[in-house]
Amino acid sequence: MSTTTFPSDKFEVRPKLDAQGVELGQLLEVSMGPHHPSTHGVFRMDVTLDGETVVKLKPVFGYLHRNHEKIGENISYLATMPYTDRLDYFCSMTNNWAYALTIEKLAGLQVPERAEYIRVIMAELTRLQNHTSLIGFFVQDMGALGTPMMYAFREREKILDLFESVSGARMMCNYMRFGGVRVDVDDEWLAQAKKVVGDYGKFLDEFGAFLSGNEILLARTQGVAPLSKELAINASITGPMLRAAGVNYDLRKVDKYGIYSRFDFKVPLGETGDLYDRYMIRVLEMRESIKILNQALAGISAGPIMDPKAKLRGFRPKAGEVYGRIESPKGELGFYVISDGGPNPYRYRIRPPSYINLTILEDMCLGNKVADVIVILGSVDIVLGEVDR
Amino acid sequence: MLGEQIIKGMAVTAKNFFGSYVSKDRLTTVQYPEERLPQKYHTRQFPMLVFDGDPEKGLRCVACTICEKECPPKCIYIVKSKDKKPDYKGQPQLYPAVFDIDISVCMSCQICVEVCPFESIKMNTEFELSTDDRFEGLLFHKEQLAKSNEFYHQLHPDDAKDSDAVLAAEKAKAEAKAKAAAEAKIKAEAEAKAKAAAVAAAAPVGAPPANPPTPPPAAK
Amino acid sequence: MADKLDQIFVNVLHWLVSFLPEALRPLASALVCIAFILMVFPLIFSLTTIFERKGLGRIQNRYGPNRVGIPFTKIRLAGFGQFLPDGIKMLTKEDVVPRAADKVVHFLAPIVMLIPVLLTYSVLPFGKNMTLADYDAGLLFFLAVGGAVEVSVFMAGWSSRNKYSLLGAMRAIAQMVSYEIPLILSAVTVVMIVGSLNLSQIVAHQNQYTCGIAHWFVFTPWGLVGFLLFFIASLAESNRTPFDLPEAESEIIAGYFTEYSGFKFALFFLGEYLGMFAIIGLGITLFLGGWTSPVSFLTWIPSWIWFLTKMMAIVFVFIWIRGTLPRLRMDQLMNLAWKFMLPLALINILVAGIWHYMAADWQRWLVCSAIIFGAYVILGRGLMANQKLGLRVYKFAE
Amino acid sequence: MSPFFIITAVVTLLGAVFAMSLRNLVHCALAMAVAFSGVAAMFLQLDAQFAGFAEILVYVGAIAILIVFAILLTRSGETPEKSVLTSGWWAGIAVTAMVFTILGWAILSSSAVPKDLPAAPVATVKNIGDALMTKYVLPLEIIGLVLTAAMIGAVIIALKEDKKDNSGGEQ
Repeated sequence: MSTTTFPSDKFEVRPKLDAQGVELGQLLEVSMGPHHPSTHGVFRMDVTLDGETVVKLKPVFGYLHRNHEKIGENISYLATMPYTDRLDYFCSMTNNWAYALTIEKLAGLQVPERAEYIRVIMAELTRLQNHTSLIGFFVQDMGALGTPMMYAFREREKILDLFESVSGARMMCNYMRFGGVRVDVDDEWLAQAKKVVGDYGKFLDEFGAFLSGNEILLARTQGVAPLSKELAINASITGPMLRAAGVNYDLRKVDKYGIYSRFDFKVPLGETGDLYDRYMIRVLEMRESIKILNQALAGISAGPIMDPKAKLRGFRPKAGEVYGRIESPKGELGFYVISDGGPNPYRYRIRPPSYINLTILEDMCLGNKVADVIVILGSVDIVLGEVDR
Repeated sequence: MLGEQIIKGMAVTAKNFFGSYVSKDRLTTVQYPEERLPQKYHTRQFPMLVFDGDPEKGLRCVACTICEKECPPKCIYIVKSKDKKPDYKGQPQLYPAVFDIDISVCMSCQICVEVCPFESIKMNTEFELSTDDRFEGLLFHKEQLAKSNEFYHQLHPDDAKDSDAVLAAEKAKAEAKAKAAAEAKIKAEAEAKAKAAAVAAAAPVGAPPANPPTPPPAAK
Repeated sequence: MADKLDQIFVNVLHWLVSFLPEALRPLASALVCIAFILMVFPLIFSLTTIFERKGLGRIQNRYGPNRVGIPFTKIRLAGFGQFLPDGIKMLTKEDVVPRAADKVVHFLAPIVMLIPVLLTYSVLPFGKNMTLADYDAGLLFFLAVGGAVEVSVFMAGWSSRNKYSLLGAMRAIAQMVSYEIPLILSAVTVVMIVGSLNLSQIVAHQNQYTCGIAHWFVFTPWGLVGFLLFFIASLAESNRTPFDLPEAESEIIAGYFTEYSGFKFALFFLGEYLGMFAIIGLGITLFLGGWTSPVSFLTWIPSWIWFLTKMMAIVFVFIWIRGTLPRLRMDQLMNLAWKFMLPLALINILVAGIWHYMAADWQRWLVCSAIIFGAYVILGRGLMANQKLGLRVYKFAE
Repeated sequence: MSPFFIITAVVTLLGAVFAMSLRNLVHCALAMAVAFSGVAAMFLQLDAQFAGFAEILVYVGAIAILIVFAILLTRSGETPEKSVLTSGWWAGIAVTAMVFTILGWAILSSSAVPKDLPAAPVATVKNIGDALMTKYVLPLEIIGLVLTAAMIGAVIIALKEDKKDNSGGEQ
């Protein structure tokens, strides 16, 4: 442990020097967060400002660390499932799926077709509601005083109602099980889901008319914080951020996990990877999700929802190690599990997409204004439950 | 790009402003204490313990502590009883002397319900549990957790029927087994008696009497 | 009867003062007027906060406050009782002053904020014969005193010893100084046409009717552009969205009053809203005919009702804009002021001159509108010239 | 000597004294703003509305703010430790008093200053405007030109600084 006093003497104001070491002025260090209105949770950025321009940014996180991985190694495989809900609390369904997929791979379980369809429906609904609330927050960070966010939440509510009526909880669904899903959906639910999905296009049209062309939004986002392909790949960025930079990499197409190979959808790609691309890629992905949902809701057939070999009590997969990944709304969500044949994993590790996407925050923020820092952070789409684990 | 998109956006907000007065689809807020949403069928809040008949004697829980072990946040605390009481099948079983759930820790995940082999722990839908005592007020004891099967039928009629059916099947199986065992015993006794009589009648020396089959041990 | 109602406040004042000896009358009259301002406008402020919350709520598909009514009854007044508990809360909250703060300046800042704002009300004509101090240079007084608000903003931001406060204060001052220029230049057109800085005379000049429609300046090309420029600048002067950078919640918490709480915060809040009302009042006086009615057959409605109605209408537009638009960035804000609004305001002065000297027929309409529209398009394109803004077409991979 | 005049005079003088003697530069600037406001109030008492309002607009609203901003941007907010008065303060006072005496004597004994005040001219805004546009139109235009030149010069200086900023960067 170092014994430096905090804050150090030079913490507040540092001299700004030019190349020859001549003092030009002073820099202001601002600690944004953890108690800041728009850091999306308890996240802190130590920003060094020259006037309003960012010259240095240090992300500080860990305020929400909950020992998730170590807890996962000490409780049974099944008991970790509800904990995965709390990773990225916006997308519990996809977290469940990624974890279930990993353990199924380990235990060699076969998921029945109906359950696969249900999983795809749930995952795409999750993608819809995550992207919807993200673009709401994104414009809120730009200062639009809650209106886009309230519209986004109005629509998200409908999807959360669907989740609640099938899994019993709005956000902490705890819905998937190894070898299938916990509760079967009935026809009434499917009809309601069809209605929600059918109306979703209208909402996207309204939102597009509301903001997508707005001059202020364009001025705030276009050309701000572009992300090059090279940097994105080198920093192993995934998800909409990578695709906004123009890299065609979507695990639904690459891995074709589940039954994604059956659906006809496209992957929207941006060009510059600036804020506007990241915003629009998410909007376009929602349109594609609606396409997948329409196909899945039409194609779902009756059948069992659980692998008969799967068991709840005394589940002990054979020894081995496995990595399972899916395309969560935020990027590649991976679970790495080593089993020693016991009732709980020997090693349990998560690849959280928003944590890895966050690593290039400084590269994107340097040279931009302090007002942009908030919006850039919003465009990364982080959830601190997942970043800090 | 000279401001017309801003006007378009303002038209959308104006539409929402007036739309919220006419369309329920836009104004989704529910005025909570007076107005409530219908409860979703699968809604889950916190666990409860189901009993048949008497809240003390009819408690289905046999203190097997599976839920205690499986509970992810470890919010369940069980102390087994020293003595036994007959369960719904009439067999002597342990019962929980202490069964506490700390609902300030509980995360409503329903794992305990899924792993319970005795259809004993179920999810309640009660959510207005606020209290000014955050220690004792949020620690639910056996007495608060115990809810009647009729209550469970009101909450989740289909699930309750299913679990009743499972219990009935178990009971029927156990009764059939007990009956079979009893019959076997009677038969064996009869056979032994007949044999003994035959032996006694036929010869003074013979084989030792066959052991009567023991009743099956109580389910653990 | 209508005339009586119109002059009711003036007559009440005269009646009240008539009880006093001759020597004390001017002083007493001034005190009554001050009391009137201090009573009416904070009341409008408190109602506006409720209107704003309810209006924003409806824009955002929420209810907004709708619970608080008369205590111990079931009467809810649609939530309009809310401002009372809000006010009580503000008054009774703990007043936290940071340890490192410059205590004296920190204490004085909200007061310094409120004084110039209240002073500006003295020259506004609220109705017929209802100008408290009918200065010859009333417009100049308004602009001069209104400009002094910046001192208090600086005091608040600097004395708090908080970096967010400092950033907010620097933003606020830069913004206010920049937007004061288009504000003044757009007001100059009116002064040119009327030939007076006296606000009552400006209103009187607009109080004429042709074919039943009033001669408001907003009904002329230069007046319309002047009004729009004034409107945008007044949004910026009163720190409202999309120019709310000085108190941008998502960026710098609350800007220069981050470290204020309780009553001092309430004073800032009050000062900000009163400043907004004052500047809207000035805009109404300059371009929307002040207390006059838009059509001649409605002149029987009391003048002060017209004034308040117009003011509330513009406040609603402010709320509407607040519910719609995202915020500009600092450099974009400056670009808008210096590269777009300032040149347009200068061209508008030219246009007003042309308008004044051309014969009153359709040709001057055409010429003036063409110049302004051309300038608008060219300046608007120039503003976004090196940014390449626009909707994009996206590729899709299979 | 109305009571209003005495109050404004005292406030103005106090503001001026504090502007000189306070240690914290920001306080000095704020005290100067008070002094400016006092001067404006005096103008108003003399019925010179235009001059009074212009004083507030220019000096309080612009110049004081500019000074405060300049202080803020160039110095840290630390209060200097050393005393405001230097060791030779008494010499300064003596010189000031002497100059004041001589000037006052010269002005008072000059025949150019009439002993009894003439009636105050009616200086309405319209009159001032007429004067500026007829009699003083050339000085007005020259001042305008000079100010424009100054502004352009300021912009050029600011632009150069900005370029240096970009190339230099941090440390």
